[in-house]
Amino acid sequence: MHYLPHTPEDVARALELIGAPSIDALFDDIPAQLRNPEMDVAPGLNEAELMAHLRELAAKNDATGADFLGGGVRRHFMPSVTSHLAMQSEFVTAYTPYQPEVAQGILQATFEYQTMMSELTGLPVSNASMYDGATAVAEGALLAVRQTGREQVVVSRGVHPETREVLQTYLSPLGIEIVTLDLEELTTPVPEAGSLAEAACVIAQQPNYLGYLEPMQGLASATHEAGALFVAAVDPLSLAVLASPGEYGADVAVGDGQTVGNPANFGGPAFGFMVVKDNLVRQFPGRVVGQTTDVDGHRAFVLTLQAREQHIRRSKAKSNICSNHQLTALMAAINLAALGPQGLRELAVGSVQRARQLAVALEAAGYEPLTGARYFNEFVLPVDMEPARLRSELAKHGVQAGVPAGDEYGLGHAVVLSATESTTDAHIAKLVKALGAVLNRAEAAHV
Amino acid sequence: MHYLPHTPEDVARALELIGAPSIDALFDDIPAQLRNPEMDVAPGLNEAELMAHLRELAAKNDATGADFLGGGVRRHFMPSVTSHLAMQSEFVTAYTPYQPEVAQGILQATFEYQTMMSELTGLPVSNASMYDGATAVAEGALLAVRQTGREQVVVSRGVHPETREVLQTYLSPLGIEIVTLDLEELTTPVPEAGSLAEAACVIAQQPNYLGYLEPMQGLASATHEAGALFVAAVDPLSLAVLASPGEYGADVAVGDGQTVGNPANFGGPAFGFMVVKDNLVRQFPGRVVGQTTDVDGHRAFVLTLQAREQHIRRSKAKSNICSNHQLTALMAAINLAALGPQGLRELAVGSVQRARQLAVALEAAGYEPLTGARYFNEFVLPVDMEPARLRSELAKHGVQAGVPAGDEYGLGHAVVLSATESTTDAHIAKLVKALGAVLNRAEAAHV
Amino acid sequence: MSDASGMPRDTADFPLIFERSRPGRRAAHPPRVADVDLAELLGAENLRSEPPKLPEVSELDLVRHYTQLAHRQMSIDANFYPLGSCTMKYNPKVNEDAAKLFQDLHPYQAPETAQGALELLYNLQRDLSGITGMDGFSLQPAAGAHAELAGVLMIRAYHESRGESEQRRIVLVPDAAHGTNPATAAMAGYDVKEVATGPNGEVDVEAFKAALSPAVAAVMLTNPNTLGLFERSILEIADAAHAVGAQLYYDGANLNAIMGRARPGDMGFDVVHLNLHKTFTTPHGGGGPGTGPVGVKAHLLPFLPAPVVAKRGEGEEAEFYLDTDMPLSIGRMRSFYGNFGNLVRAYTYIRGLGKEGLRDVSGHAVLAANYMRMRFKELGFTVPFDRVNMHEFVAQPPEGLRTLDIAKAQLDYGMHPATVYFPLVVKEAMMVEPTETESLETLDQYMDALAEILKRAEEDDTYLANAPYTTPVRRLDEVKAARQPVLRHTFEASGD
Amino acid sequence: MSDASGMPRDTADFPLIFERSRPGRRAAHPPRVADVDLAELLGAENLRSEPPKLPEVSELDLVRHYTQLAHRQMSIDANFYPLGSCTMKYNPKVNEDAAKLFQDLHPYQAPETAQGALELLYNLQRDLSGITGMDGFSLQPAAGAHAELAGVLMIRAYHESRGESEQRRIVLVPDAAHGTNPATAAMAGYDVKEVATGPNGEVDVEAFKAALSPAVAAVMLTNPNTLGLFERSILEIADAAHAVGAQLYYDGANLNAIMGRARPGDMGFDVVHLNLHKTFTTPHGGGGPGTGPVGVKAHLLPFLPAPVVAKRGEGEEAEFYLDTDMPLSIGRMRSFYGNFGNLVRAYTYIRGLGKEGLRDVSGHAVLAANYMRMRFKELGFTVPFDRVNMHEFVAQPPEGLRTLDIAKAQLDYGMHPATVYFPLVVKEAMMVEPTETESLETLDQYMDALAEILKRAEEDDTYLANAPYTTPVRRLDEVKAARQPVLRHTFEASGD
Ligand SMILES: Cc1ncc(COP(=O)(O)O)c(C=O)c1O
Ligand SMILES: Cc1ncc(COP(=O)(O)O)c(C=O)c1O
Repeated sequence: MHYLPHTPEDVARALELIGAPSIDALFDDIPAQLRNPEMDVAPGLNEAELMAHLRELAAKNDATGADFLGGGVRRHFMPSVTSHLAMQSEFVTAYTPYQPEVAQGILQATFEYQTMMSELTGLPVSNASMYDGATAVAEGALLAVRQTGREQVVVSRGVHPETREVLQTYLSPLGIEIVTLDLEELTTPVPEAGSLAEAACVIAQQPNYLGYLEPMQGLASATHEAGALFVAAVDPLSLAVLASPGEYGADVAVGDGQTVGNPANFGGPAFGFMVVKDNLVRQFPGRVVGQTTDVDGHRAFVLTLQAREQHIRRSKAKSNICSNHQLTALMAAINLAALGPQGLRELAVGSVQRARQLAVALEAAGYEPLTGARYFNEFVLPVDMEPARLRSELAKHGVQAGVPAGDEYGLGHAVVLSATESTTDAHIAKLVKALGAVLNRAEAAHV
Repeated sequence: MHYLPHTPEDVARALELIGAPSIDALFDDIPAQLRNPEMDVAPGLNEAELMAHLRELAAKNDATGADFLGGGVRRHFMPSVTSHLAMQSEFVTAYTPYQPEVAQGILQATFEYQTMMSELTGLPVSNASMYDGATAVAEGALLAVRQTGREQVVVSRGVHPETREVLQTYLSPLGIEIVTLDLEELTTPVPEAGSLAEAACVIAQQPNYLGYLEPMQGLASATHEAGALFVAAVDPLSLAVLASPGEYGADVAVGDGQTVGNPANFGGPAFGFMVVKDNLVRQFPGRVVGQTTDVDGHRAFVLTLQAREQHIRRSKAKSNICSNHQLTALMAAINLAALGPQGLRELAVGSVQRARQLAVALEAAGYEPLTGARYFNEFVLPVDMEPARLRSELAKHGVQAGVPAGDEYGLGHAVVLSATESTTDAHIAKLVKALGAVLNRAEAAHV
Repeated sequence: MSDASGMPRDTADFPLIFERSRPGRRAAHPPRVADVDLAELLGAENLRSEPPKLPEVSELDLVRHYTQLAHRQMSIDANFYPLGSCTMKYNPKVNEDAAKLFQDLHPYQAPETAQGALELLYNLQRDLSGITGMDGFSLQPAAGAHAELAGVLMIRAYHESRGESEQRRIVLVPDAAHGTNPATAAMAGYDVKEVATGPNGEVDVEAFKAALSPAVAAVMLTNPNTLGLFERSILEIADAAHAVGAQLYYDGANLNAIMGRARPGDMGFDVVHLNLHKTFTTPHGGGGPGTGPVGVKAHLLPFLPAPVVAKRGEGEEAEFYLDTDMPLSIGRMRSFYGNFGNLVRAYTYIRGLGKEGLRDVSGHAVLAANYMRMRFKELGFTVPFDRVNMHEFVAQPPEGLRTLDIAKAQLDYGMHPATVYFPLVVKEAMMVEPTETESLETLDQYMDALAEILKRAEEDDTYLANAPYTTPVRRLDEVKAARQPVLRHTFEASGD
Repeated sequence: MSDASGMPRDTADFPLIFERSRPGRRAAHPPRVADVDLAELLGAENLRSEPPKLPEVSELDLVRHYTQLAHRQMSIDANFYPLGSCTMKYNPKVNEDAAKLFQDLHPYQAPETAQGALELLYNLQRDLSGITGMDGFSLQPAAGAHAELAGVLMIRAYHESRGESEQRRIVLVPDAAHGTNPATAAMAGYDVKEVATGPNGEVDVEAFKAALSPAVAAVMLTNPNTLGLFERSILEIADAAHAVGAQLYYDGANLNAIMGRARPGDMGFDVVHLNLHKTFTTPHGGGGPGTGPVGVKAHLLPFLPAPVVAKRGEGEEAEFYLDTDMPLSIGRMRSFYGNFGNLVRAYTYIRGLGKEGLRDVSGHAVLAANYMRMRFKELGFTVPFDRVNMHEFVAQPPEGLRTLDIAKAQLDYGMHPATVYFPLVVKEAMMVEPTETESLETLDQYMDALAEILKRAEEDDTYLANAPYTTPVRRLDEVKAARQPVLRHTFEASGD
């Protein structure tokens, strides 16, 4: 199949105006030895064949089953209306709003998004979105380095391991040192301010990768005492009920927005967000929408503070980011507006409550989930099997679970289990039963 | 769940203006003994529960499998783009275009639809759509009765049995006699003009219910000789290649549009169409869109010739039809525009070709499909089993087939098999194998 | 909206899809086709002489055409649309998701492979019976008018079964009734007699009784009636009708007013139809497809259009099937089982709201309509039957102004006018039905716009006659459209 | 478009979603929640003191808000959008259907239950290698700029592996390059040196050679370059760069020009990134999400961001897995495996078109761009480097006219302007890229509108400065936006 409009007559008409004998002749500037390469690509399919092929691939996946996966992506309830509205073709097929007069749709929706992120995080200035939570953390660290002139970044081991990997990728070529704070009793101990004298920032994640609540207030205070910035990596859904970064004094809030309004998408695209204090506004990366007026005095929105960006400042830009994650951020904004404060709270409270129910059920079945520290909707379950194998075995029982609490945490074989408002009694029963079968425990022994 | 915006404050504000003490008080006009009935309806579900329930119901169906069903509904190829465009919310949630200044979308699309139906049928005047093919046939008969003043309708037994049932429902209360023409050798014999002296119209279907090509030209001539109208019930997809009703002189073309651009939808909604000769324009039923100009001289479209309709003429209207099948007709128009004449032809030719391939395969396997008369994409296969049972048995083998060629045709146990451009070699092989298994034929005997 | 086409108003007509067409272009790419000799297979005499002139466009041109057309169209999703008698409420998106789950089912596939669909239909028949107080439903009719025909034909069959078909020749219909009511009665072979509306806006009971006789086959009513008023004498009316052996037909287009508050079955109606595209949120689609289930009391059950969906066994064992064994049935009203896609949507809506939710719908619909009535009066409109109304009311513009002009002026404000010039019994009628899903702020904005329109009209006496100003096209020459009908595009001689 | 809100231009600002909010309203109804004592479970000190002020709206108000916002937005589906360097081609609807088939997959689900997704990624890695002539691909980067960073970091790691990291401090970039190129090099810790464009619009080969030295780590180019011209000396450039040990980076934003015609791998590039949101039809989404796979030659394979998708076994036995065993990898560029949803869309596009189809794309894209160039010249525009161009070209308005003004005037015609004021090396630049999916009629209409604009400008010298006239808002005060930034909505003291 193809999407070309030009008939042979059209081609002839165009070639005539151009004064070229053929389409191929238009490529004469290409050195002859490069022209018309053999490409190892299959011939085209018609639409029916194409969709049959895609459906066949899709049939080799299974996204159903009782779901206890987390690790940064969760399948929370999303009302149907969200994707209907976000996927309107006017939003989907627009470019970056460089002509604001005809892009008020995207621009206003983004301004509203910024306001929502600001409300959630308790910080005043949100950018228009970033790629994902991990890169937002890395950009947050770079921002701190720029702002403080210091070349060390301190990060809690409670920050998602993949995020820390990305941090490493971004910082090491610049010679910025990364210091990792080990967890004690599942959370980050507040360091002596003195130990942070070189630090541009301290980065902690709330709830942390294992699911537990960090002492954000204490971490922020120690960080500020040392003259560093506190970067809070937060789950926006949890902010329906948890103290906001603004409340505990974070300078920068970053995170991944998937939980508040994107499908899981096998990990992408969702979007990253960054919200900062006022004093960082001319240092922070990424697009931002501002409010102004038009010549008639009407409220209107426009991309602003562009002097930070690559297309203006080139090698002096605050970041190289150009395309952000506009549409997925818009989708989350719509979802947040659909939920409202009450709906978002219900998701958060439901997740908290179901996680307790899960822990109780596991304990009743003789397991020993780590519930000694306060947790939000995820917690660690030590198991007698390598997590990746456990995950595969559970899948055979229609259960999706087994995000590993990696070796670095010194917990032995252990997985992080995650619950949401959508977790049901039946899901929990199914997990307990499957665990019993997989780990060869006689189920009867635990009831 | 619910879709109500009003908060308690809103309710109070509204009640205050109205001067009523409560919402319930607004219903005081209802006699007390009628008020607040017990309704046997379940309590509401939230959205997640609701979709889970619907998905559970959907899981009890199976629309997959090798498909040889026809009988008026076929699952032809439809490009993805069709439903994306038709289901735009501006089309979906509009009302009948009674204010043309803000309904040019629906109005122009309908005018274009009328043009397409006119092109396909070769007749000049299409209405904006009707409920379905069967009611369109019934309305066609009533039109003929009005036009000729005669009270007898002659219909070929080749017309879909359900259509003839509907004809019966519509005509019998009015005392209009229905005469049925039996088939000979699978098609309708051309009657003597003399036998049609009382007839308001003759109705024949092309291809007929069993799949065979009727002598439309001959039928039309005999009908006209008798001073009656010839009503052609046609499959619009076949009109990509078959002679149009206009070419063989039909006065009225009617039919069901599902085949050219609606999903199967378990039988509805699709849409009916009616296209007539110019002389019938002030007699024919249903809405019609006309072209005119606005005060600035611009081309514009509007519902017209409304003096035929119920909202103007009440008991003197040409039909009681009010809502038609606008959106499904629009979807078909989009689909026809997506296909173009070449694409539609490919569907038709593909269907013709695959049907031959199917017949050959069946013959090779020792069956005796009735291929003595010319057929389009369907034909009759005599079988040794009651059709409904055969259909259920084949379903167990992943084959959907078994539309009955009813007893009225005197063919014994027989089914109508249908092929489309989407029929594959594998489907055909699967059918032959399943038939062998179900009918207990040793497959080896036939290869 | 007006500049969706992007062309400044004065430069060009919006193109037809045919005007975008160029020979040889195409959007869709169907499965590949093997060559065949059509003349040989089908007979040269059966082939058409030239291909139909369908559009030939690229996929992008197709998309742009229909996206721009969508921008030239008002809709509930983009505009407040308080059309009286039409119940333009919000059509939930979740309904659309639900309908998609079933869209590939073939009506003739083995019932064993369509049990979920049949169960849904069975459940919906049951829920609609519960909501209306009837004993059984057919889901076949494709729209309100179609359901009316089914209903009146059942009444006819019933009388016939009692040997009274010769005697009963008349259907009584209020003069304020929707046009489909008299048109239906005529289509079913009856003589129509109109009953005048009384001075209080309700059926004149005495006149009604006087019109009753053993010649009356049926009485068709809607309650609340077309003026938005509840017929307070409904029980007396029903008794009187039944006393002469007439059957009572309920046009359920207005059920949104009383759902959960009162049931037509309890009022004495023998036949009820519902417009799922009104009360039950299936989309209007720019004029359809609608869906019009028809319900009956027990004595009429045998006459329902065949087939209905029935159930054998219970629980795990339950099996759903199409019951065709209905010897007294009036027969089929259409092919297959109804507008199934819409039946799924309506079922989704009913199951989501549940009993209590449905009752809240009518409460809030009536609340909003009464709020609007008060606001219309404040602005100087006349409400001819001014008392607590149900889901809608009828108003008349201030002295000297025409309803049509006001309606056209409203278009410039991005708001859809009310239903105009209906019912016929009120001069310059504006029939306003806000529905329960519109916020008070939306209602207030509508009134603010109306106030501004009245003010502008006062300031400039050419203003109203020339409105609208900003719509994609402006006032149309409707007389020309009807006098010199142009009902299809004509191609240039060149062939495109 | 301009009247989507429906309000006459002068009456009101389009409302914010917060301005539609009323306490207690809601659209979504999540699963029911059991009560818990949050303070007890989470610690009172961990709770927020007041809820975030998210909007509280009904589902209909939500729908209307975002439907009306959509009407206040230009898009490919509704408008011709020839933004240079952006490849605003048609985004097929079938891609969207395909992406939906996979949208519920969790990145951490057992690989046994995601074999189809992994196979798709594997196939796409292979297809992109075939298209570009590279030896392997990572699908991780989220956009072009992100891919650039990955690519330059790989180059850095490569030099490091050879002990040359201290020595190589410089990245060479043409002065016409996209801003992301120098910004990326800086972000990877390099010094950026710009190479001037020669008088023929191509890299000045002598100046380039002069700038080369063993201190150069990488050269970043795009070919065709930002002026839409094919760099005819590309082989000489590549040889010279390689001769001093520099790596050659290909910014693939312009691949649409030469797909199937020439491969960056064959030109000598060591690293290539592609913008799937340009060449491969994944939607721009109003600014993203993009997707930027990055491909390399064999010597760089060990440095690819981990993980990549690999395959064990063949045929029925084949198993796809994430290969994390990459000790030399530069590490992760982001979480998980890339913007998978877009990877599905791009894969769908590639499989649909196939080898021949992809080659036709570039042919028709270049044809359309050259047609436009000729038409621009006819109208009196200057084309500074006037020869056969590739998929785009840069023009300058007739003497005395400003590009910005012309762009604004075009908005009234429902057509999007070109990319303006880029590249920086051409004054008053208009960079026009029509793409292969626009019909000649659309291109002609664009030119007709431009002609009309020039004519109007001649007739009325206030016309251009005040354009646009009919857009949802008119020219904005951008200085005020930047001087007094208002970056979020402020609530009234009352709390809403
Ligand atoms: C009172 C009333 N009855 C009947 C109908 C006819 O319904 P339909 O258009 O579905 O045939 C309508 C529709 O407008 C109506 O308002
Ligand atoms: C030449 C060129 N390089 C790089 C980029 C950056 O791509 P992205 O926006 O995906 O980061 C662009 C995008 O506009 C571009 O045109």
